[in-house]
Amino acid sequence: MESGFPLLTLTIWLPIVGGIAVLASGDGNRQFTKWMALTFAVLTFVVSLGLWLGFDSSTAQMQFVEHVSWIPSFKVFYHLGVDGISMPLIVLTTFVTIFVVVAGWDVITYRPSQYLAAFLIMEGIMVGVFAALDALLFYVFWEAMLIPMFIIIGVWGGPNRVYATIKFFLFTFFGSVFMLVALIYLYFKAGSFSILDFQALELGMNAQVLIFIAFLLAFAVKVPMFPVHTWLPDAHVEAPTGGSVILAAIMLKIGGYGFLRFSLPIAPDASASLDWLIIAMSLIAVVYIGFVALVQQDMKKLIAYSSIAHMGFVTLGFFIVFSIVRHSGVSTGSVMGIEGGMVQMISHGFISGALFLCVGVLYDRVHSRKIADYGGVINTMPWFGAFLVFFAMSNAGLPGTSGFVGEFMVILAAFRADFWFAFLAATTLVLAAAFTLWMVKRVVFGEVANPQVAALQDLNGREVFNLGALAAAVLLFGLWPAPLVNVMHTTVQNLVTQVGVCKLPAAESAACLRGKPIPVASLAPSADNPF
Amino acid sequence: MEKVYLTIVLAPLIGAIVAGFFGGRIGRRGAHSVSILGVSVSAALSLYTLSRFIWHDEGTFNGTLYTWMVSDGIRFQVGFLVDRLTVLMMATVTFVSLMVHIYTIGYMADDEHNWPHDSKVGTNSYQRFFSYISLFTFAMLMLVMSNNFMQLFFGWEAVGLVSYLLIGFWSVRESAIFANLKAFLVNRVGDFGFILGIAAVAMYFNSMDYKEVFARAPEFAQTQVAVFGGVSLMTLICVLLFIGAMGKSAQVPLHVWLPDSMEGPTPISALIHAATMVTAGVFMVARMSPLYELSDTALSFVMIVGATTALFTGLIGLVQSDIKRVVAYSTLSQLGYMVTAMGASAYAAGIFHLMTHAFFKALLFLAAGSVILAMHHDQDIRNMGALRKYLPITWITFLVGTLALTGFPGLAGSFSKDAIIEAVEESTLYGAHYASVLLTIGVVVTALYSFRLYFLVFHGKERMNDHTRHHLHESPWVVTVPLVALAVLSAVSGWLAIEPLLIGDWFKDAIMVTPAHDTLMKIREEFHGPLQYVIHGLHSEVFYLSMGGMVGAGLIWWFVHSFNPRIDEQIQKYSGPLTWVLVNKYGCDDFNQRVFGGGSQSVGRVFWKGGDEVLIDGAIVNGSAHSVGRLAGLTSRLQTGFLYHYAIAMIVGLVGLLTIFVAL
Amino acid sequence: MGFEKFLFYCFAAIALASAGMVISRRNPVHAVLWMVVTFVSGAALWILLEAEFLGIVLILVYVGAVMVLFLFVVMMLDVDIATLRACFIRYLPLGAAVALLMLGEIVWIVGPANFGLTHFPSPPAAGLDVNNTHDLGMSLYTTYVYPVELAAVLLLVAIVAAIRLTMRRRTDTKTIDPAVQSRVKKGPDRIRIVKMASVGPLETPETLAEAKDEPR
Amino acid sequence: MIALSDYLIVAGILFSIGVAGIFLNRKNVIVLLMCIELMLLAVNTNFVAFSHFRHDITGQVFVFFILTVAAAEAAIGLAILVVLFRNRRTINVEDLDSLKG
Repeated sequence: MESGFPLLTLTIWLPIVGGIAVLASGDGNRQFTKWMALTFAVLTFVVSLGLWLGFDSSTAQMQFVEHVSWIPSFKVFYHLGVDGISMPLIVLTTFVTIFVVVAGWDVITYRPSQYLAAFLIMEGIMVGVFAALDALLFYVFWEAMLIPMFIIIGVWGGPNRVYATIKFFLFTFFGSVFMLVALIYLYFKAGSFSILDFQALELGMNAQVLIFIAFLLAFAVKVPMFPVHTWLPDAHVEAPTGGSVILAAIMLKIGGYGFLRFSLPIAPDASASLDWLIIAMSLIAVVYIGFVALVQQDMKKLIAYSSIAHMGFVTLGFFIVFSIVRHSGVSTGSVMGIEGGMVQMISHGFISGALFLCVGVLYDRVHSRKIADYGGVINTMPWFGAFLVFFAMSNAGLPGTSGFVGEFMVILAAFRADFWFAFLAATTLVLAAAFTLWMVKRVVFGEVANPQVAALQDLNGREVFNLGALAAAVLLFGLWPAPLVNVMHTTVQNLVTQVGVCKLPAAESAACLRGKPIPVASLAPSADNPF
Repeated sequence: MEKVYLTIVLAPLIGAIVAGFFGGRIGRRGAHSVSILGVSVSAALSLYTLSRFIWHDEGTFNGTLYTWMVSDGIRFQVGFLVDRLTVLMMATVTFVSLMVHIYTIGYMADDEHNWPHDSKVGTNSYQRFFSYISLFTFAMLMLVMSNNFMQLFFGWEAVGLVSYLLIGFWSVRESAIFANLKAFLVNRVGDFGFILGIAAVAMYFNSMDYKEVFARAPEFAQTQVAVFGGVSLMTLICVLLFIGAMGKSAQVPLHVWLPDSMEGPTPISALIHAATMVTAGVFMVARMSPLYELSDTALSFVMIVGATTALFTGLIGLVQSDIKRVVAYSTLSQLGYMVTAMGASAYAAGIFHLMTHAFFKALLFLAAGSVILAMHHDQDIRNMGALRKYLPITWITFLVGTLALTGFPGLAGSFSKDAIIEAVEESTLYGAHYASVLLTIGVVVTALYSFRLYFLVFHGKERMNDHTRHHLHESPWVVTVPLVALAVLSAVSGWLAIEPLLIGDWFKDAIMVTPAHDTLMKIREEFHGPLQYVIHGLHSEVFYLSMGGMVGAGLIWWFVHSFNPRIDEQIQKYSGPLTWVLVNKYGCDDFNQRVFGGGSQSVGRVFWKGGDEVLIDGAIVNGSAHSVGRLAGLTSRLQTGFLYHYAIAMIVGLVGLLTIFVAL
Repeated sequence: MGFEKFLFYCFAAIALASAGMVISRRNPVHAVLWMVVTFVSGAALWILLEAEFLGIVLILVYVGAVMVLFLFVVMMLDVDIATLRACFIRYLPLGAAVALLMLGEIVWIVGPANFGLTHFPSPPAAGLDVNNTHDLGMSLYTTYVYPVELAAVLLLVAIVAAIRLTMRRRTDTKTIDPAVQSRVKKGPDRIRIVKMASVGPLETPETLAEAKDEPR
Repeated sequence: MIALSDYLIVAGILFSIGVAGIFLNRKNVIVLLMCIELMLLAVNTNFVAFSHFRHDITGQVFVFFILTVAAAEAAIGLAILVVLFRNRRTINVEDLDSLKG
């Protein structure tokens, strides 16, 4: 679908231009700068809402496509487009950025214009990552994303920020160079950099496995999956509140998005033969990280570890499809797994963002993230306490909040693959509740622990706005996830069909793991669907 | 009727929202008015619905409110199933809730004394409390009225959430916030099984809807699944679902949270931890009867767990000295009875006991609350005694409740409990004999701890200090009216309900019992009216055991205690190891603390320090950085900086190359 | 043995002997002088090879310029010879071993077996009409004109670099800068003659104040 | 007749003497430079010899360039030496290790 109005370009470049404008305005008139940044953030969100409203959820085709030549000699195009997977993530990005801008309002006193500009530029780049349909364009955005984040942590971060930024940078960079190699290989195979061409490409098993591993290295670091996750707690602890929010709410999702856009459709046979690896890593993330989170002393670290555990659900949901087919012979449930992973990503964007904002609220007042420095906060900050308990409950996956939806769907899907997958995944019910609520108990409840807590002021208007809006989103998608799920339904269905098709060349077709193509799962009952 | 059902559910929710968010603005009176109004509407409409079912033979309602989500062909919906089982639960829940709401006005009247003076969360705590209990009513109604597994889980967790909030209501008390965390986590362990059970249902039935699942259940009766070395699908589903029930209904070994939950204010102990929420597990098993009937293994499992709970938690009640904890252990024990009934396929009897228990246990808790109010929040029964003089209404109603609990003939408890014991005797399932013996012993134990409590509190000598004694007075009418209402129901509900529930075909298709499991058959055959049932009960061993326990308790704690106030402690001392075991609750708490609490922390620490910090970060991440650094340090030694070293190196290299060329 | 051969052996022997002296002399000045001898005999050998122009250039440029430069530097720098030669004996075995190994290998390759007269017969002596300088010049300024230009630039750069390296502006010299002189202004830059009281009997503040007030 | 190998062997000996000189006089930069000049002389001799025996003037052209470069090198090397001595008051190579890694 070729759209007349370049909505995606607008969504990408509006915040970047805005960021440059904010940067240019300098720190002379701070009020003006802040309002300008907020205006751009809100405008971008409004523009991205146009994507949601104009989105046709009945087709799996790319929509809002823009296709302009960029580097003709390498057949590189400025090729943008969204489908049901990327569109919600774009809206999430623009939505969360508003709160980041508001959260930094009074707190950032050191060069606020540069701080706000970094986030606005970051927003545009991240939208670009989600919207790019040209692999080189994707790669450029992907790497460009590191720069603002690097600056945000490195300049406005905590005392150990240099170690954290370098670790963050090296980890991510380490992964992405392998992806570049894979992309270049695919370019030579396909003759263009179009991701859609890559997806249609016929590849031998060895090539697929290597490509899969290259992508895995890039995306697993980003997600982050179990053995390569250690950069995240460090980065979160050192990052300023806004940085943590963006990191947890959106940057991690880019890894998950990559799995859906690259690994699964480009190397489906390799994914099928290596899915045990991803499933094992995901389940280890859920259980192992759950225990690790239990003993954290630092609130941000705890939430960071909780993010890793929750992202384990995402990858589990994405890669459960092959296991389901092997186990039950049909693909019923795999759509639910992938959709569950997607819902989990969106929901985790809200919840982890909100939790980091909550920690930020406390940190701004007391300048400590240590759990032991708090206690009985609810006595002085009842509204804050209410919000924190709410978000903690959603983090623990309480039904009625969006945190439940994804977990529920993934557990349901995992059960179809193997009882023990579901068993291990479901341990999060206990573990997530344990580490989150134990933290809540020690921070929020109890008697006022020290004079600093006694002197706390409850939330101000901006903080209430931030947390309230996120709480509303969490509640809305918890009570009625249908709009979210319907948007991605057709795309995910198409994806499942795509990964079900054996892409091996005829000579190797004996190695196709699935002798028979996956029957297309029953399509969404759109006729009797009132929504 | 759909609008009526919707109103029943939404009225408490609206009350909760108004009282919760605008509590500060509308004040105490506004808050309790609006929430009581909400619950009253709900209760009135529930009773109206009940009446429709009784006298107008209202049909089952099964409708969808809205589609939550459609994924992979499975529709997840929010909707109501109102049948004869549901309506009974609705009436019980809303009625008890209404009573508790009214009672709360009196109980929480001076709640500000429970908070530190500068605690902001203490202001408006009264309104907040009303908001929570209304919210609880909403959640519980969602649970019982659900027509699908997902919504059941919604309600299941939502009541857990409110329970969490209410146990930790006095959040400045360390014991309260410990108890609420414990309650939530233990419940989560149950939910862990529950969600797996739901996943199993989703996998094989591809539907969440009760109706579809139940209709297709017989197709899968013989299906085997390759888990745990191969079990029947129905057994797997039922056991997994029952693990959820074990959490919520506090069955061994997941019972540990319920006694601690007494840290919450007494009204919620009555409402949540006695009458309604904890019976959700029982309700769930009854609701799933078409599934449970297909698995004898699961039924046996249910029965054994229930019977174990019934006796062994009752025993702990004997050594407790906190008035609420005694009642709490009694609740555990009675829940065990109900669950055993479920295991024996006597669903009707179990639900019957659930209902009567809701009345008399709520009554006992509320009366205990009245005592606690009078005693200025001193809950130790060793400091009470002879309160009947000061609290006449509380005394009488408490006595009614106690008698109903112990199964005194003619009172509600006797009907339901006798039915359960008889049904279990009839059961032929594995473990039925064990259950039967335990339940029968349990009757004596129930009588013993109930009357121990009763005599220590209301009879004997006055043991409270003078200050308290001078201020002892009967509670206000808002407290006593619910007591009286519940006492009346505790007395008469058995008479009214036994015939339709057990004998008549009240439940119709709401509960399914296969003929082979129909353990209530015998009662049905021998039944000739409630009066005759009572008289028949007078000849049963259950009656003698119960009366024996009562008389024994009276002897020890009324008469002997009057002369020797230390008799309680002496008995406990002489029974040495037994007491020790009971006081330590069979070591369950310590075990959980150490193994699960401490153990998981140690595991976490090992993973964190050992895995993340040492292995991944230390060895791999920073390790590779360090080894590069070390290597660079080593090679940089070659870089001496002396010109002649470089020159010599060049020459040696040259000679080497030359040698290679020559040699080749 | 013809005269030519005699000359060859003669110069070769002198060149090698003096080269040995170059590396074994304690005093660098002597070493430089022995170096001159080596170069001269080397130039003679080249002339024997009918490379007259290069032989002359070697003497003119190397002996006349480079070696003199060496001499200048050696004499200019006040070098403590003793410490510089301290380890001479210690390194002798290693140096000799490497040099001999190398020599052996070189001789093995370039010896008569490979490069003897049978492989490379001695060319007939060039006639008088052959002008080596002319031939070289023709080659240099036709085929190799660009490298020659490059070499010229290289030399220029070397000159500039050497000057830049060794030049220093001394702060203690009293040179005058005419540019500054010509910019001098009348008021502040010129010398002003101030009349002062010759010898005061006692320099009290009062007298100083008087001296200041004194009209000039 | 003088064979090509004779010239080459003389040049080889000259070169080896230069190498030995570098080993023996490792501390004196001036002698080091001179040793390099010796080696260059040896190389140049080879070029000239080959040029003669192969009738190819290119060898002499090359020597010409080598002489140019060697002169430049000597000039700059000595200039550096002077500066070095001026700054450090020594040309002892053992004192010059600021390049040490």
